[in-house]
Amino acid sequence: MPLIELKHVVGGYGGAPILNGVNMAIEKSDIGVIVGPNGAGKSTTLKAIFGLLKVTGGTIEFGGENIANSLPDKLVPRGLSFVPQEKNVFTSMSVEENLEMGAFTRKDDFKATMAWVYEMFPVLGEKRRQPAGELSGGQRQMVAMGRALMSKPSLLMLDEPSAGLSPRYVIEIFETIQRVNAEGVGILMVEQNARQALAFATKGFVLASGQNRFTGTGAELIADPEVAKSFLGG
Amino acid sequence: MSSDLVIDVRNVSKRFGGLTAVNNCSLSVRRGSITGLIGPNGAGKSTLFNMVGGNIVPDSGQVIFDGQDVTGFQPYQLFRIGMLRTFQIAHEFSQMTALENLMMVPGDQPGEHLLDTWLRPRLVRSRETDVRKKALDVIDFLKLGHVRDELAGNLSGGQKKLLELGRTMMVDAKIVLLDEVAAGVNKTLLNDLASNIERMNRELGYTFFVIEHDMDLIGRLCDPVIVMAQGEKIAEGPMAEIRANPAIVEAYFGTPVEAV
Amino acid sequence: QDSGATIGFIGGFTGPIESLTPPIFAGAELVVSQVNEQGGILGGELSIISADGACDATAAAAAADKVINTDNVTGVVGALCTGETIGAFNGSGLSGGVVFISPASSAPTLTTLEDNDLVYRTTPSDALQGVKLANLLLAKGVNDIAITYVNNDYGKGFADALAAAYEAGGGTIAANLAHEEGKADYRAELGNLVASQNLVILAYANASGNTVLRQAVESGNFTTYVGGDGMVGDDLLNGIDAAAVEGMIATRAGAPSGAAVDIYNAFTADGFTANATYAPQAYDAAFLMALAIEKNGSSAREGLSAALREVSSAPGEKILPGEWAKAKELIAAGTDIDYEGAGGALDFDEAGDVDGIIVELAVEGGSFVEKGLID
Amino acid sequence: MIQRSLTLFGGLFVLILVVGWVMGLPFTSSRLVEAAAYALIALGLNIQWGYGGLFNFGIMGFLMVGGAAVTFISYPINPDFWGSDGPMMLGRALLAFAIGALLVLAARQAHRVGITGKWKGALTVLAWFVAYVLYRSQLDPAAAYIESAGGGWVGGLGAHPVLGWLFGGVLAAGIAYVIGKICLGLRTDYLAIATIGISEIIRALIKNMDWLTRGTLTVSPIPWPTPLPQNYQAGGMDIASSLLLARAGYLVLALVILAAVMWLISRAYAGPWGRMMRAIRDNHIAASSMGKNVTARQLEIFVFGSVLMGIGGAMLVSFVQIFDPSSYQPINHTFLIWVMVIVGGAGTNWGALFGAVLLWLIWVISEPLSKAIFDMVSYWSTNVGWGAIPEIEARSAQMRVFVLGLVITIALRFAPKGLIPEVVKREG
Amino acid sequence: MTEIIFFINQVVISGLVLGCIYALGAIGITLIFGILRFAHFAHSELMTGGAFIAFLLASAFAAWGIVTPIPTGFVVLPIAMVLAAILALGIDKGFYAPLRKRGAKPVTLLIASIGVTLMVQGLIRLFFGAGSYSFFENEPKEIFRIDTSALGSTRPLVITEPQVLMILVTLVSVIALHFFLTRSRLGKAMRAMADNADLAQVSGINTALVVRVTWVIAGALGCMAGTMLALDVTLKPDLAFNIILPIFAAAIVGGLGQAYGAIAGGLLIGFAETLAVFNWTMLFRPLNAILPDWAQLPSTLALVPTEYKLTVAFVILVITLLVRPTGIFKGASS
Ligand SMILES: Nc1ncnc2c1ncn2[C@@H]1O[C@H](COP(=O)(O)OP(=O)(O)OP(=O)(O)O)[C@@H](O)[C@H]1O
Ligand SMILES: Nc1ncnc2c1ncn2[C@@H]1O[C@H](COP(=O)(O)OP(=O)(O)OP(=O)(O)O)[C@@H](O)[C@H]1O
Ligand SMILES: [Mg+2]
Ligand SMILES: [Mg+2]
Repeated sequence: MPLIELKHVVGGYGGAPILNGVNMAIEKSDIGVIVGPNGAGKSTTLKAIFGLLKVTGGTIEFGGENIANSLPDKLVPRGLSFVPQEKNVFTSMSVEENLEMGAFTRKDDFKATMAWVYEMFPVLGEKRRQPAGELSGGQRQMVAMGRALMSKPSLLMLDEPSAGLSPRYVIEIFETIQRVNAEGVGILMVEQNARQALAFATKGFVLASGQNRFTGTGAELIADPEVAKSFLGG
Repeated sequence: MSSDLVIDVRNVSKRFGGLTAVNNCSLSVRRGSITGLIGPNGAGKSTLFNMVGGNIVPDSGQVIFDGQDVTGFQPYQLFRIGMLRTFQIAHEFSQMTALENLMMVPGDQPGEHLLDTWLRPRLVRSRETDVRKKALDVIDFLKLGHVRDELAGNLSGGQKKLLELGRTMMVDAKIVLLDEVAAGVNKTLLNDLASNIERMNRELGYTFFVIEHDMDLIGRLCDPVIVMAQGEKIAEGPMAEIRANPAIVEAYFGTPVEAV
Repeated sequence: QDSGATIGFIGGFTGPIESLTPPIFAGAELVVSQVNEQGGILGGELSIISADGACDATAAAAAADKVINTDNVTGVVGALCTGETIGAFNGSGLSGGVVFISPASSAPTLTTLEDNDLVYRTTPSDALQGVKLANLLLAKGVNDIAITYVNNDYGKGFADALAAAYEAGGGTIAANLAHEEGKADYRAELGNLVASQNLVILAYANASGNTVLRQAVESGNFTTYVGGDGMVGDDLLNGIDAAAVEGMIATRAGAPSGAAVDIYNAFTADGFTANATYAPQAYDAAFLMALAIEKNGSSAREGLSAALREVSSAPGEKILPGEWAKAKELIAAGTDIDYEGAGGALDFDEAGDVDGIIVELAVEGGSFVEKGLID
Repeated sequence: MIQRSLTLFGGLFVLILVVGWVMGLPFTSSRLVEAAAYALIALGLNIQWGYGGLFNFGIMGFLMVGGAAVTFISYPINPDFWGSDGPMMLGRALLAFAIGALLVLAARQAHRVGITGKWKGALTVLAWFVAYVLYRSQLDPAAAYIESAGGGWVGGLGAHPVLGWLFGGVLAAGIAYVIGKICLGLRTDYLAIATIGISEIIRALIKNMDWLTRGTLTVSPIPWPTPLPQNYQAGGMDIASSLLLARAGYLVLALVILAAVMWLISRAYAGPWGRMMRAIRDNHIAASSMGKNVTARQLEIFVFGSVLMGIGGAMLVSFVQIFDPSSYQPINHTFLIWVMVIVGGAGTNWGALFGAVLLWLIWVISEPLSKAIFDMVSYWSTNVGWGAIPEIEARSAQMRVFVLGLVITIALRFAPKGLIPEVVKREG
Repeated sequence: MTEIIFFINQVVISGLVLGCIYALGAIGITLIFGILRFAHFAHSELMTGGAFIAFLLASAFAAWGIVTPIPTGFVVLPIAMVLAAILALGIDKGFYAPLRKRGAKPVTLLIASIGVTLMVQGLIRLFFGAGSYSFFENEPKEIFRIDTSALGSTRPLVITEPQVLMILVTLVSVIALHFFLTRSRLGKAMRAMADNADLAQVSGINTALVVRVTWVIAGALGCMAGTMLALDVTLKPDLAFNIILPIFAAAIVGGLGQAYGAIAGGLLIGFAETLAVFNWTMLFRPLNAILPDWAQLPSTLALVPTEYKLTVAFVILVITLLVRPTGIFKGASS
């Protein structure tokens, strides 16, 4: 049984539907990468899973249960975690408080997780007392990742985690994602750094106009000349 | 004073509390060039842009634009003398449609003055028609035609970035500062954008000053490339030269990057 | 047409004097019920319609517009604050030719209002009360005072009159300062008044006056407290250090002792406090209005002013409070009458003012007690 | 949306008819005059807030300034003052003011003669102080003299009231310019409280400068721009028709002004000017980088809106014929206007207009309405045997604020963006 | 010495008390602003309503013959605060929650709160009339007159029991609130939500709960502030409404969303009002003995006449904002 499975999901923001039947399935061991043109509905898909918009058709099964339209405060304790594309840090709170908020639903001691996050992003450790709003674009991205990891999720959803990161950190983030995945966390992420991401993805989805256009392993998608030309920049 | 420098930043510094974001940094942008600015996250690139663009005032140092000392100028004054910028975190007008976001850009529209609106409606109307036509062209070029009547606040992250870039196409500027326009933009579309930037540079003589983390794009467009780290300029030169510098590769690229 | 009459009442049911207004209105209402019990007016019933003037000229203009032009009242009892009365009268009163009898507008400015002989009042001008209060204090051997007044037409008019008379009588005004209404704290203002131990507070009992008095008592800087009519109200003394305010002096418009007053005071009943501030004046105003209407013979407005002057002044047979049936008979018989009210003889002068009577009050055992008139 | 607006305006029209029928035409017509003035004021606020996003909570100050202006211009000349030494003394005070202003200006130019930094700062402060003392030294005796011996106050100029309204607008504009220069850099809520503060300062000045405004003693009767009912009556007309005719005259004048203003601002807002203003309201950092002079534009819009407030305030004062500084309260001269604009729909002129008329009517009928409700309840409770409600007049008058509050909350609940909300302009 | 004691009585104590009243009110406003991002105008009615609740309870206590060592108003305060918190929750549920759900702008909520203010005012007058009440009808108000003749002063130092308690309570509640917000999980969640409600939701924070907690605290604090104020002067229907503007000024000068800011702002405004009209001659009178005749101090030497008192507070407000545009403690902005 897949960790999460979307079957023909339809949904939108009230007007015309943005998602017109999205299908995907992710195992615990998978790193799924969604690529596609701007405005294709990639972020919307993640938001739909996380209950942030109304799903009007299809099912979203997580651990065998339909979670469509349930709210985040129910989903986070069940093991879902999400890093939005924009506005993904608490700007007026310190880095450390941002991380604490990630662990809000946890009742156990999260010191170890926090140490692990600092280890992964040493620069955050240096700036732990600084308001996140004063960080550079890339540093914020790290805070956002760190915050999401604090809840020890079983499925981590990331919306363009590498956007704005310097090449070195892109590599590191991608490595971290693989490491997190190796520890048994399923990953579903949206990426515009598509080639790099698909290179390690176990599953790749090409979305356009709210529908699956291609589905396959990362390598398959990169190899597909049609995909490469239309979606990966040749 | 060398008039082939559009921007000449002289010894500027900016501190935030205890942190020196930009430290006595000097650099310049040649007229007609596409100058790249790269550096690790937090190097101070955006802060430098903010000082050049008038959004923050440097603690010390000067910014010379086209031979004129513009330190402390307001952004709108810089716009009027031909400097245009985009923001790393998109600053769209969220309650206006995508099209309006572009239409508001051109300067000195007669319709923006009350007396003209009331007394010279014909003039206002004809200018408005031109502006709309131009905006429609730009929006189609950006492949945003289908969302032109959508509120900009409702656009996807990448679409906002495109809109941000679209603004620079609405007017003729001497220099355009681009702060990470590529982040979040689909690569296929990005190729078109890059071509367009090259064309604007070549055919219209625009100067570009580009912050970017996408090395492919930098490699393709920029010469020279300036490298910043910890608020200071640490290197400048063509991309090939930068890539040959092991210190930079270590600090910035993380692993040696094979030539594209 | 023989079908009764309607009069209007405009008062500050909301705003700074909202707690003073209901008892005043009750005075007017009492007249209405007495009239109707004793045979009614013009062959029908007398009714009264109230509107909220909020102690504010602008609000009063709308209120007057309503009672005069919508409810078509014959005359108006009111308004209470002076600005309120002027605002109410200017807008619709003057153009509608409506007689106003105010029971409480005591500021001197009303005397000079250009009113086509339409505006009257049953309370004496503060110019008078100020003089009387000055005399009273001087007579009691209080030779220096500090005045704090609420910064409006009432407070300012009163304070000016008091100060002038007091100084003329040889007293010393150690300080004479305005304060703004509605603050939580007047200690700083009080600090400017300590030059004298005798504090005169000219404000409203339920608004700033209350706070000023309390904080003055707490400060312990004063020994004697003095108030004007606005301060007389039992709310004022709730939970205050009784010993400190024992003997507090106050004045207000009142009535001479005599039959009229005794009769009136006997009206005190459940829901009606006869000696509430301005209640007697309101009673008189409404009674006079009713008499004038009856005298005028119709609910029309023309001639009302003249009728009012006739029923209120000598010569004529005396009519006392409550004697509606008698008055009605006499009017029917064509006999001239002269109303003598709870607040005095009520003979209007040229300007529509009365030669009022000011009584002295003192706090004894936690409430205000009348001590007789001041000459 | 158009349909909805039409329905709402239709409903409003019916409401006016009902009020007219129940309360009579003279009463209704004067409330409509007031409503027109409030509509003008609400449009002013709509420009400031709806267009410009400026949180002006100092409306009361502008209304007072407009009201005071109309007394200066249109109240009859006070011969006692002009015949006394008052004008001379005031002239000297004015001179002192001018000299003081020059001193301050000179001090601020001190860097030209080489005085800079701290020294210049100190010099400027000193100049301010000297100017203040100089001015007060001339003004205080003048004020005291005028109040006691010089006719009491300066009186008016006896000019046409419409000139007074214009002067109200000009004066409000001048004050708005100064306030704007000082405060517009502040962010929303901070600007709100700063403007509240300034309006309180204006109120304190107007209320206490007896020599200039008669302060709490009030100025009345202020003449009308159109013939008064008394003028018609002098010609032999009966009371009812004279009232109607006079008020209709005033109403027509007010409506003409309102219509002209509506036309001018709607036109500006529909075009590039409006687009620029919305952009500034939306994101002033980006707007500035796109070449819009945010500070100057906000100042422009602040002044523009304040002019309308000044004129509206002047119209109100002329209409009630009395200028009573004590009757200005933030709750009904600032917050009520805000309620009008927000309930009507910020950003749309029709919304502001609708809100102003609706709220004013509701405010007016809330008193009889709450009285009626109380009478009903009292009748019912008497029948049930619980007895009548005591002090029913006072209580119902005090409950009118409840009715108003109820209307506000209900309206917002069903139309959080206002009854006639701003619609996104789709250019395409 | 007499002069100095006079100064302490008139300025220090009086400014402190006034400042505490403003501060107590401002804390609630600042908190609601921080979390819900709107200026809650009806906070004045939470204060007045809370004070009336406390008054009813105190009267009930008196009726049952319960005698307490400190004023009954203080003893019943905890119960009154609970009731007021419930009232606040009810108001939110009835009036603000529906608006929030529909994504209303802060200004809409502000206007709705004006509506609530008017309604509550109407209701209070309906039930309690327009008159005033005192907490000390059945017990005396303790006034401490501390004899300072040992210091050479002819005047005593005067402070009342409610004032002492008020100053203590203000201090304690601000410190408690600060620790709550910066140390406790829920407090941090409140700040997170204030910062970015969407992200708070994504983090799994139960935003509805946070909102409820906010109202509970605001209601309780409002009740406390109102009761203190009523204990210091009298209880009347426009108790807090009259001073809501200076309270807002205090919250804003202090920096919206900052608990300490409310204290600083409250004291600043309180002292500004007090000092504005203080008669300096009273303090410097002894100098007259050494000054030459022509330089004798005038009988009043105040910054402004008393009728301009509020003006000075607001001038200070405006100047403070010009120097620090988001208040003394760098506040938030909607
Ligand atoms: N407003 C601010 N207040 C305090 N510190 C700031 C502020 N803005 C930026 N900084 C700090 O200044 C440093 C430089 O930031 P800047 O945004 O210029 O980096 P950058 O080079 O653009 O990085 P990136 O590539 O990640 O966008 C960072 O450490 C950041 O934390
Ligand atoms: N809040 C919203 N309300 C209405 N429409 C929206 C909203 N958010 C997004 N949309 C629309 O939904 C479509 C898909 O948006 P989405 O954010 O999912 O794109 P995306 O694939 O993530 O693109 P990008 O790569 O640019 O981030 C876009 O056309 C956008 O205009
Ligand atoms: Mg996206
Ligand atoms: Mg940057």
